[in-house]
Parts: sequence; C-alpha cells; structure tokens
Amino acid sequence: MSETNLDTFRGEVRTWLEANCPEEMRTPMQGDWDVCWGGRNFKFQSDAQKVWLERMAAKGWTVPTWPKEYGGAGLTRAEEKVILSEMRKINARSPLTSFGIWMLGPALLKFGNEAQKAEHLPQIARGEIRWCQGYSEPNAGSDLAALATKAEDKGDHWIVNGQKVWTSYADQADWIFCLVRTDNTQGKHYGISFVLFDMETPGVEARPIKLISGRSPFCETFFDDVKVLKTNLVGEENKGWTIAKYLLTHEREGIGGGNSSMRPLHEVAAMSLGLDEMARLSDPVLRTKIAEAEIDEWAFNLTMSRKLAESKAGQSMGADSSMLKYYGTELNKRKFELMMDASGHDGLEWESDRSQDGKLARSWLRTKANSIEGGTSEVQLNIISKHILQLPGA
Amino acid sequence: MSETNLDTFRGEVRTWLEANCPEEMRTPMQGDWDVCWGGRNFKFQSDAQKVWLERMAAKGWTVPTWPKEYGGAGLTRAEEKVILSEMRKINARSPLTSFGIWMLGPALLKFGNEAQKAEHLPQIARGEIRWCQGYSEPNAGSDLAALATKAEDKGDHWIVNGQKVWTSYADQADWIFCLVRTDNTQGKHYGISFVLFDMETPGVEARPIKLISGRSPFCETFFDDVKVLKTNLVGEENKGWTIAKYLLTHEREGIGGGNSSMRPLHEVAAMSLGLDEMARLSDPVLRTKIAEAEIDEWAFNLTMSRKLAESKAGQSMGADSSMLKYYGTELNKRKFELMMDASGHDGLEWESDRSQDGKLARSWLRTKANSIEGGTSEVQLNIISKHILQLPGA
Amino acid sequence: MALVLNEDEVMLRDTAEGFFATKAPIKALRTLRDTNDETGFDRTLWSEMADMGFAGIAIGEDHGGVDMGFQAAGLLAEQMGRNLTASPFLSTAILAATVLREAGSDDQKNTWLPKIAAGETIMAVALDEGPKHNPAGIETTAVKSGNGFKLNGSKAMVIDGHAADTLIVAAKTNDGLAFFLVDPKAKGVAIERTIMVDAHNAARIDLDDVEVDGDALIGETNSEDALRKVLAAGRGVVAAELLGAGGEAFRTTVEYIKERKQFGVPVGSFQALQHRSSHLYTELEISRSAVLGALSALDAGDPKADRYCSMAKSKLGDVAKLAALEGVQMFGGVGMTDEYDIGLFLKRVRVLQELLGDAAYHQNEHAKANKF
Amino acid sequence: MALVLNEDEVMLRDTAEGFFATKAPIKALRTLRDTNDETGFDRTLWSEMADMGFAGIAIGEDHGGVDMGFQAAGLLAEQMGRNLTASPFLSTAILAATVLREAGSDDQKNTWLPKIAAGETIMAVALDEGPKHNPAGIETTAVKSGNGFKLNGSKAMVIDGHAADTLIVAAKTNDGLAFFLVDPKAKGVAIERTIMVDAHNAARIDLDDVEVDGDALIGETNSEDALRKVLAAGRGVVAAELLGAGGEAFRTTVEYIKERKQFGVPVGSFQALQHRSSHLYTELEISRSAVLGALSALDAGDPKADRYCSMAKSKLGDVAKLAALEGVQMFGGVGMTDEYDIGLFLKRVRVLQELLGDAAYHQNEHAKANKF
Repeated sequence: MSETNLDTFRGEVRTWLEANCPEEMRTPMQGDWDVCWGGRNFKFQSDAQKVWLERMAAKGWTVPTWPKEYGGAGLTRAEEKVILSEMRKINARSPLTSFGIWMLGPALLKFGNEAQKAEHLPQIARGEIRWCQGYSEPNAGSDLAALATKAEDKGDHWIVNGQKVWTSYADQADWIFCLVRTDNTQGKHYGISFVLFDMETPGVEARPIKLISGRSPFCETFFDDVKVLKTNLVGEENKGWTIAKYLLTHEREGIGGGNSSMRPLHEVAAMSLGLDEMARLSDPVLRTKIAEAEIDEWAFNLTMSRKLAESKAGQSMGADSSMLKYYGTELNKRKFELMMDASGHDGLEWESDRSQDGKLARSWLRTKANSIEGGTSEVQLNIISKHILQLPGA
Repeated sequence: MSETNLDTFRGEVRTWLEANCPEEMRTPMQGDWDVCWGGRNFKFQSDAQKVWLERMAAKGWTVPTWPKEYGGAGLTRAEEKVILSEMRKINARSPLTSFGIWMLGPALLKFGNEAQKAEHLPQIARGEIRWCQGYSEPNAGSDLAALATKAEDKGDHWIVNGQKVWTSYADQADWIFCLVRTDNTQGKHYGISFVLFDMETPGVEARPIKLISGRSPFCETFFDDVKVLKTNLVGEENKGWTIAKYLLTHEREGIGGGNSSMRPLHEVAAMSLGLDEMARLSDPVLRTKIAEAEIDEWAFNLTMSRKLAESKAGQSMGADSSMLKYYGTELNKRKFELMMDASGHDGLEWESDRSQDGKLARSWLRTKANSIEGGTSEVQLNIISKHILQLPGA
Repeated sequence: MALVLNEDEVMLRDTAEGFFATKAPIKALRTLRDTNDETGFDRTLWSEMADMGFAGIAIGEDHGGVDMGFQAAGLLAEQMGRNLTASPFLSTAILAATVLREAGSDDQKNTWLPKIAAGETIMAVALDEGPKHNPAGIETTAVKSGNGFKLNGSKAMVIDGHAADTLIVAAKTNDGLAFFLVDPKAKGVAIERTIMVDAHNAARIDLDDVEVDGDALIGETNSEDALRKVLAAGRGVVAAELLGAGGEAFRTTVEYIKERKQFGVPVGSFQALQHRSSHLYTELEISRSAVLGALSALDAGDPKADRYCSMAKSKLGDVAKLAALEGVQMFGGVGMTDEYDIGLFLKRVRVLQELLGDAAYHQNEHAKANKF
Repeated sequence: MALVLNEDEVMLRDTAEGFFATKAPIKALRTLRDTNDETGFDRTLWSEMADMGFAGIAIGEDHGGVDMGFQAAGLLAEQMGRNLTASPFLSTAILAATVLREAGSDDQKNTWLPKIAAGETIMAVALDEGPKHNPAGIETTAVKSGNGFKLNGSKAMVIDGHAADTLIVAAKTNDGLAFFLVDPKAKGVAIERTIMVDAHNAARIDLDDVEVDGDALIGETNSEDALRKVLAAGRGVVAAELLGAGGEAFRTTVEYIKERKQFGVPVGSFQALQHRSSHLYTELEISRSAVLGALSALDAGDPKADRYCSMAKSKLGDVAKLAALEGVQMFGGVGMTDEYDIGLFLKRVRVLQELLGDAAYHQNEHAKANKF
C-alpha cells in the first residue's frame, strides 16, 4: 500500500476509533484484572470492556492481519501498525489479550489444516475460546525436547498420560495446545506431536502454582487417560518439534520486547530521592547505573526496530531472536532492580495501599522469570554460540 | 618467639639497618632498571646497590627463613616480618629480586637432595646465579602438562630437545629450572621431570619476545641437543608434575598480591580531574567505579591476610590460592583501567618525558598478562569448581 | 585485626549453628508468615536466645550481658541470615543496646541493659524517615517543653516498631541529634505495621506532638558520636547477616545444580555455570573478610571502624544480591515458586541490602570520606 | 530513522571494505609506527581517499563533496576501525569540514571545503585542553586586537595537529565560543607531536599571544551551535570507528578460539568462553543499532541527534573496550605479544574511547540532559 493510501486508511481508523472506543476503555489499566482474556468463563469487568471487544472483533481488528474468513481483516503489517498507533494516541486499551492470538494462531495459519483453521481461528479472534500452552514438563526444564507426556495410539484417537508445568493460566483456559510424545524409539526431537484438546475433557486437571510474587499465573497440569482425537493433530505425527521451535522463536521475540510503557527510571528515582544542590540525583551511584541502563535501553529498542526492519526487508531473524530475548530480559531484570533501588523502603512493602499491594515488588519478582521462561538466558547464549558464531561443540 | 623477644629483635634489626643500609638505597626505585636481579653478568647501577646486597647476603637476610647452612639466617616467619616492616619504615629497597628466592629455593628446600641444596641455595641467597623458569610451551598454554620438550635417556645424562615460551628474562639468566618429558607412554601428568641446567650449555638459545607494552621481559627459549646431567634431576624421574604444581600454587599466591604501594586511585583521579563544587570528583561516573574498586581492594587485602593467617594456623591454603590469584589479578586489571580513565589524554602518551616514557600505559598493558600468566583466570575458575565446589565434570 | 576466629568464637559459632538450624529454621519463618503472626517473631525463641546469652552479646557483664563484642554478634547474625530467622536481635540487642551503652546515663544503662540482656524487653530504634537510608537527613524534632520535650515527625522502616515495648526515637534538638525513650502507647504516637516483602518486621511511626519527660532523653542532647557507633554496629551486623543469607543461597544453589539434570547431565557440569559459581564463591570469601575485618575493628576501637563497617555493608549488599540472583536463575523455573526457599532468600537479601544503606549509599560515603 | 542501509550505502560500504583492506590494512599502520613516520599517515592514501569521494563525504556537492551524510561517513569510519587505518579523515573530513560548514561564511566555505574534498589540505581542530574531554571548560582566549584577535592557551589531544596545514582553534571571546583559522607556522604557535599508545596522531599546541587577522574568525564569535554539531558528528563517527575496531577484534578472537587447541580441544568449545562470546556478540549488535540510530538522526536533522550521538559514544566506548579486553584474554599469551594484532586493537580502542568523551562522560551528560 502506498504512503498516500496509508494516510487515507489512518483517517478512517481514527474516525472509527473515535466513534467506537468507549471512554472507559481509553484509561490506563489499573492492574492485571483489567486485562481482557476472553474465553467461555470470562467475566467482563464492565459493559464497556465487552462492547469494545465485540466491536473490534466484528471489524476483524483483534487480529488485523489474519484472513477475513478466519475472523481477521486481511490487512497488511503496515496497516496493522496504523491501527496500533492510532489506538495508542487515544490510550485505547487492548481489546483482547490471548495466547491464541499471540501463539497458536500463527502456528495454525502456518501448519494447520483447513478444518482446524475454520474451527479455531474465528473463536480466537472473537475471544470466545481461551487457550493455554502445554510445553514444559517437571523433568525437562530447558531441555524441552526431553518431554515424557505419552500419547498411546488407539486408532482414531490417542490416550494421553503425563504432566505439564508452567502452563500459564491453565486453570482458566478452555483449550490447550500441547506437545506429547507419540514415539520414543528414536532421537528425542523425533516422535513429538502437536495436539489440541479441550480442558474439560475427562482426566485433565490444572493446579495453580504459588509463585514468589505471591501470584499464581501458572499451573501444574495433569493428564490421566485423556482422550484426544487424531483430527486434533496439527501438522504431521511425530514432527511436532518443528512447530514447537517455530512457536518458541515467536515467543522469544515477544518476551524480549519488555515493557516500554513504564515511566523512565530516572523519573521514579528523582521523585523518590530528590536532587542535590547541583540538580543531580542525590544518590550519585544509582544515578550512574540508571544512566547506563537507559542508554542500553535506547540501543536495545533501536535493535528491536532494526531487526524487524531487516526481517521485513527479506532477511530472516533466525537465531537473532535469541539475542533479543537474552538482552531484553536481562535488561528488564536490571531495570527492575534499579527501580527497587530507587524506591527504597517504600518499594519493600508487600501489603499496603501505599504500595498498591506491593505492586512494584511483585513486578520485580515477576521479572526474574523473564530469563527462564521461553528458554533460559543460558539456552539463548548456547544458540548464539552454535548458530551464529558456529563455535565448535556448541 | 615471644612478643618480648620479637621486640628485642626489632630493636636489633633497626640498629643494624640504620648502620648498614646506604642512603641511596632508601629512596624509591625510579623504574625497572633499579631492581637488583643479581647473576653472573649483572651490572650494578651503583656501588650502594652492590654494597647493600653484600651486607644483606652476609647477614643471611636476603632469605631470612632459609637455614644458615644454605645462606639464610634461620629465622622464623615472624622475625622475617619484623625485618620487612623495619625495612619499609626506612623505605629500604629490596636488596635482591630473584626467581631463585621466590620459586626455585622453596622447591629445592622441599624436594632437592643435599648436594643440590648445598650447591644452589647459597648462590641464590648471595645473588650470584640468576635463574629462569622453563615451563610454558608454544602449544601448551594453560594446558601446562601437555608439554613436549623431550629428554632422551643417555645413561648418566639426557639429551634435551624442544622449545619453551614465556621464559622470563631467559636472555639474562644463568641457569634454568625446567620441565621436560622423560616418558610419554602414559597419561600426560606422568613422565614429566624437573631438571636444572646452565643456560651456557651448548644448544641453548633465548630470543626475547616483543610485547604490546613495548618491553621484552620474556623469551622464546630453544633447546637443541642440550646435555643435562642426571645429577641435576630434582625429585624423582617422571614425577616432576608434583613439584611443578607446588611451584604454581606458590606463584599464584605471589601474582595475586598486586601492587599495594601504588598511590590510591582516587588521588590520581582527583589530581587529574579536579573536584566539583560539592567537593566530589568532577566525573561522577568514574567516582562511582573508583569507590567500588577501592572497597573491593580493601576486602581483597583483608582476604590475603586472612588466608595467610589461616594457613599459619595449620589450615592449608590449597585451592584458595586460585581464588586469590583470580581475584587479585582481575582487580589489578580493573584498577589500571580506572587509572587510565583517570589519566585521560595524558595517560595515552607513549613516548614523552611528561609521561615518563609512557610509564602508566605500559604498566596498564603489562597488567593484561596478570590473568594469563601462572594459570589463566579461566583455569583458576576451573580449579575452584573442581576442588572447592566439587561440581560434576569440572 | 582478628581475621581468624579465636576458640571462644568458634565455640559460639558452632553453638549458634545448631541452635538456629533447630529452633528457628526457614520453615519457622514460613509459619509466621502464613499464619499472619501478629508479632512477626516468636517470643519464646527470643527468651531462649536470651538464655543462650545472645540478647546480651554486646552488653557488658556488669549489666547482665556476656560482652563478647560485635565480631561475636556477627557470628550470630550470620546464622540467622542462613536460616532467615525472625527475631528482635538487630533492633534490641544491637541497635537499642548500643544506643544505651554509648549514649545512656548510668541510671538508664542500669535500668535498660539488664532487661535487654534478659530478653525481657523489646526495643525498636526509629532512625530513617524517607524511602532511602539517610541519617544525615533526620527531620524529626524534639523541642523543649516544660521539664521534657515535645516530639514531631514521621519514621519509616523501624525494625520491630510495632512489637516494641519501648521505642527509641532519633530526633533533632537545638543542640544536635538526640535519642529519646518513647512509650509506643503514648498520646500522639501512631504505629502502622508494614508487612514487608521478606515477611520480617517493620513499621512506620508518626509522632504528633508526643510529650516525653526529661529523663526520656538518653544521655545528652548531642549524641552524634553515639549515632556513629550505632550505625557502624548495625551495618556491620547486617553485613554479617547478608553473609549468612548470601552464603546459604549459594550453598543450596551449588547443591541443586549438582543434582538437577538437563540434557542428560547435571546442570552443574556446564562450564558456564561452573565459572559463575566459582566467581561467586570468590566474592563470598572476599565478603567474609570484609565482615570479619569491619567487626573486629569495631571491637578493637579502631578509629576507622565506622568506615570499615560502611565498606563491608557496601560489599555485602552487592555480593549477597548477586548470590540471590544467581540462585534464582540457576534454580530455574522451580526457583520462581513459593515452595522453594531460594525466593525467600532473594526477598530477605533485598531488604537487608536496603537496611542502613545500600551499596550505592556506602560507595558514595566512601568517596566523601576520602574527599573525592 | 534509517536503521537498514539503502542501496547507495550498501555499495559504499562494500567499496570501502575492499579499499581499506587493500590500501590501508593493519600492516600499513605497523610500517608507519616502526619507521617512525614523520607525518603519521600516508599522504598518497589520503589522495586516493579523496579521489574515492571519502574526503568530501560530508561536504555539499556545490563545494566539491559527495554529500552522502554522516551515516555514510560512519560506514567509512567502521572500515577504518577494522583496519586500524591512519588517515586525516576524522580531523579534516569530519571535524574541520563540519566546523566550516556549520559556522563558516560563504567565502570561507568556498575557500576551504573544496580543498578538503579534494584532499589538498589537512586541517586539525584544537578543542580539548586538559587530560579529559571537556568542551564546556575551554579556557583558551581570543581577545580583539586591532583588526584581528590575539589567542592564548594550551591545547591537548589535537588529532593530526602536527601534520595539519591549517589549524582550527576553539577559543572563548567576549561574545562566546568561536573558531579561528591559525597558521601552524605563525609566531607564538608551538606544536609538540605526542606519540600515542595506538601509534595514531595527536599533538599538544601552545598558543602564546598568537595574532590572527579578522578573517581568521570562522563565521561569527558565537558558534556554540556549530560546536554542538561538530561534537555530535565527531562522536558519532568515532563511535562508528569503535564499532569497526571492536567488531574486528571480536571477529579475529572468535576465529582464533575456533582453531587454538588446549587440553586436546579447541578453546572455543569451552562453554564459559562460548557464553562470553555470545554475550559480546549481542552487545556488538546492540552497539551497531546505536551507531546507525545516532548517525541517521544526525542526517535527518533530528533535534535530539546530539543526544543520540553522545549515547552512542558512551555505549561504544564500553562495548569496544569489552571486545578488546576479552580478545586479549582469549588469545592468551600470544595476545600479549606485539606480533599479534589484538594488542593493537586494545590500544586503538583505548584512544578512541577517550576521544571526544569516554563512556563515563557521556553517561553523566545523559543524566544532566534528562535533569537527573
């Protein structure tokens, strides 16, 4: 699309948003509870939240680049960017947050068959079905391919037995996309299959895990003789590792992205600590570290843009996604450490109105998982050593 | 010796030093050239330097704790400390610097036979023979035991062929203590022998290596059919690795020690950069890093004292010497980086009176070898992982 | 400086090691936390600690203490750090006892020190006011009023402030900084317990025209020297506790990576983790020297002891934090769960790090003290 | 911002890559150094660079330049960094050309810019005076005297100062900072070439009552804005050179550890070195974005471009240093010898790092600019 046409499109988007985005949905979210996850059992916080989702879904704008027949709007990435930037301008909240949109959707579009796309994608786009991801297992950790959840062949279906951990919001999800082992006679990467099933299937149980942040966004999920129809196999049997890897790369790019809407570190610090008589932050050591981190953040954000631009220009991101994941998550952890330093005693309160129920401390603790989930920092460094630097034995 | 007796001793030392240390030897050394290394071909810088060595050697005080029959004074470590502290009080220079004293001597005292001790130790103590160390080889590096210099058995002697590198001052040394391979049929640690020979033996050639600092303290040393009498074998044949390891530990403790006589970093920085209106170093970022380094240095120096005290109290230092070597050398490199930062443009001059012929820059470059020589930092970390933490496969 | 423990100290350390591991292990903290315990520590434990002589570790024998000094106090704190033990040791036996010992009149010492040593009274010292440690910026005022004083101000991060029988409040007078004994139930005193990330105790205290008698003033109205000693003791002892917490986080991490397998081998066999572990081991050994050096200098009356305690607090703040962060990362996913203890160490270290000045604060103090 | 090179830029980069590798490789620097070359760079090379359009890269077409902008200049500087090339590119084509372009009168531009673009004149800009970069602290004065000015002061770290045909001196006037054209042979000018650790050119220049004509003043007596642009361009281009030097140090290190064996295997197979290498790779990629972002902002006239160039200089100072240090350590013993090139990178990076402000300087500037 030419620049002129994009400008026309921008005008249309602006007008539509102005008319359709409820006022309430133009205020910053106050906490996790304001996120709209959708799903069978989702309780909308307000009518505005519900209306906003319905209107956006009807336009196909919850997933603008997906084909129209699957609930999208068939737009280009450039057009999608216009929508997002216009939404940002009026502070519009995201109408729908979803692993279905973020992860399963792209995988189905690439690897799913026609029936699977027709069944699942529109429900994802409309926020009717909430998905969770069944990857990690207790004894696998970074060694994802070492998974042991077993699917026994019963003709037109499998019987699945085993256990997953770190299943995000499994207790609230409707369906799961899940890696299971359908063959264990060969190397560990072969024999993995990528299957879908309803969390209400008998034999599925999800137990929330309590985290150091005091929250429970993850579950242990148990499968006890769970029946999974073979029509719910995505891609080829035993070759699910290809899909898994595709999704991991996708996930990495997402996780590395960080939280750019945060108020700049130096502002938090200046409010908390004040300035000295030379108008410098009154803690000169912390000042140094904040300056360093902010420069790194600037350069990292440029790198995200550059890698995106390069991959648009036809160069594949490939193992560079490991680099972004590694640097972005480590930087985010560093930023939150500095945020805690800047907040001092105030940031240490765990339960009080003053601290918004320990908001900062809990977020700080949450960041510690950044460099573990979606492949640890160590795994990313291994990938760079092997695939980019081609170091021997890596 | 009791405290009272030590006090008496201290008085005697003070009187003797007052009477015998020449005035010229009570001034700071101006550079490398003021170091007295001794040896057959050593040219004394002054009569005072020569007299000072002779007087100290006659007292046995170049090696106070060695037995009297080998040129020492048979003193305790506590008494030695008294001598050193009294010397420091009058700024007395060290009368003799020598790998013989520092490395070979302790090894001979522990592993040498009577004839070897009687022949070599007194000459070391009097500074008559200058020694060098033939350990590293071009293809061995950190993997010291992989040495290939071959000693062929010829009855009462060996014929040695091979090459050493990083032989400190080999071009100026009289004798060498050297690791050679006398057996290559078994594991690489077995079959190494520790031998001594004269550098004037036919077939020995030392070529200085030019370093990045512009100096040449090291040589490549070649052995071409060098005849070495078996009477010059220290310890048992094929078991020289034990002695080598003993010496390496010794060397590490020495190298980790750093250069405590240096002027504090913050003084250099304050002179170079000046203070701001709040009386802080005018570069606040450098100020932070200097404060951090100085605190680390304080804690490191305490650790040196503590480990020494613990090993005196009967606990062996063992693999802790790797820790001291690692931390001390890395800290020293860090200090010199900061020193260069503090000195700015002035520190970058390579040839000028102003920079004392690039003194700081050359010292800075020299420190880069600290974490390589005597076992790299990586090797020290491996040793800690294996022997202290006992991590699997380390 | 005594960098190697003497026989008495070795014995004390061994005793403490057994005592805290048995009487106040990590699961005791979990119970206090999960039952929302009102006091936040176990009073019976504190009595037993007093019986062991721990409450009087820094109190003279003539006042019922065992007077073993701060090096000894550090050995106890290290064990408490290892076990994440909650107790009023820091607030009462170190901070309050040192205020009284350094600034108090003979009468005040005779009254209070034996009670502290016997574990009969809990005291909390209210120093800081803002979000960061800043003893030079105390704004709470004490103005003469009749025979006594009137106190106004707001205090934050008062360790054990909500559980104390008596408060000691640092306030500015016309003559300089002074400490005052304040009854927590007195009119105008408002105490809010703040539940902290580490499940240990702290409170915010507002003082609104609080009237105290003349004898509530501890010693004289210019107690800057005493404050310096109190801060040094507090920082040195907190550094020791950080050494315990950081060291234990490291120990359990090394243990874990020896066992935990990935890709068919123990993760501890990966060289990258080995080097990071060896580095951390080294930093912890360096840190131990800093703690020993600082506390023994304090016991020896070294005029630079307060500098050393500040430097030790700086070093330990950084190193214990590194130990906690590396621990969480090396434990991986399970390290993020409440079930494993490593997250509790991360939280405790974060609080101790902040307490009485973080590494950045003390690096800045080092520079100022050395005039750069 | 143009974070991906356009076709012209890709072509320029490829051309430059071949040009410098062939015409000005590392051994050319060694020859200059070992023969104690009087000029310190190769004048023939500079002519060839001018023929290629490199000398006029940042000069308008109406003045004989190719006007490709600073992004393009950075691509050239990167290749010079990789080859440790000695040339008056920075002094003349970037700093001097930018002074003239930003501050000069039409006459001055017409006189000097074509000469620069043609490689016919070497110019050196004398800014700094003390041991550290400090453009805010310029003390050299220019006082009106008859029709002209009288200059007094001392300059340090003047790149190519001893080889320049004409000097440009930054000095304070009553109205603000100004630039002056000064003949190096004029009375009162004393130039001392300072042989630097990296074997590249610098000089100290003393100005003792140096008289210049009125038309020696470049433009007006208040050129603070021009100075800001000159500094931004210089910093951005030096950052690009650091990217080249650091990147090449890294590339040769990775190549070396793939080949070099210890304990029977390539040292590059040790995971600890792999992780350090991967970390450094990442830092260098981040650094490349910083350079691209800063220089393209400068070309685009972004009002924050000077901030970005400062940030890029900070980032590159740190990262190129890390690359050099890791390189020397990973090469091990041979890295300490003059025979291997890695030591030359260590030295060159150290000088570039310092030039126009080190990482610490620019971190402080970042904080000041953001009012913290």
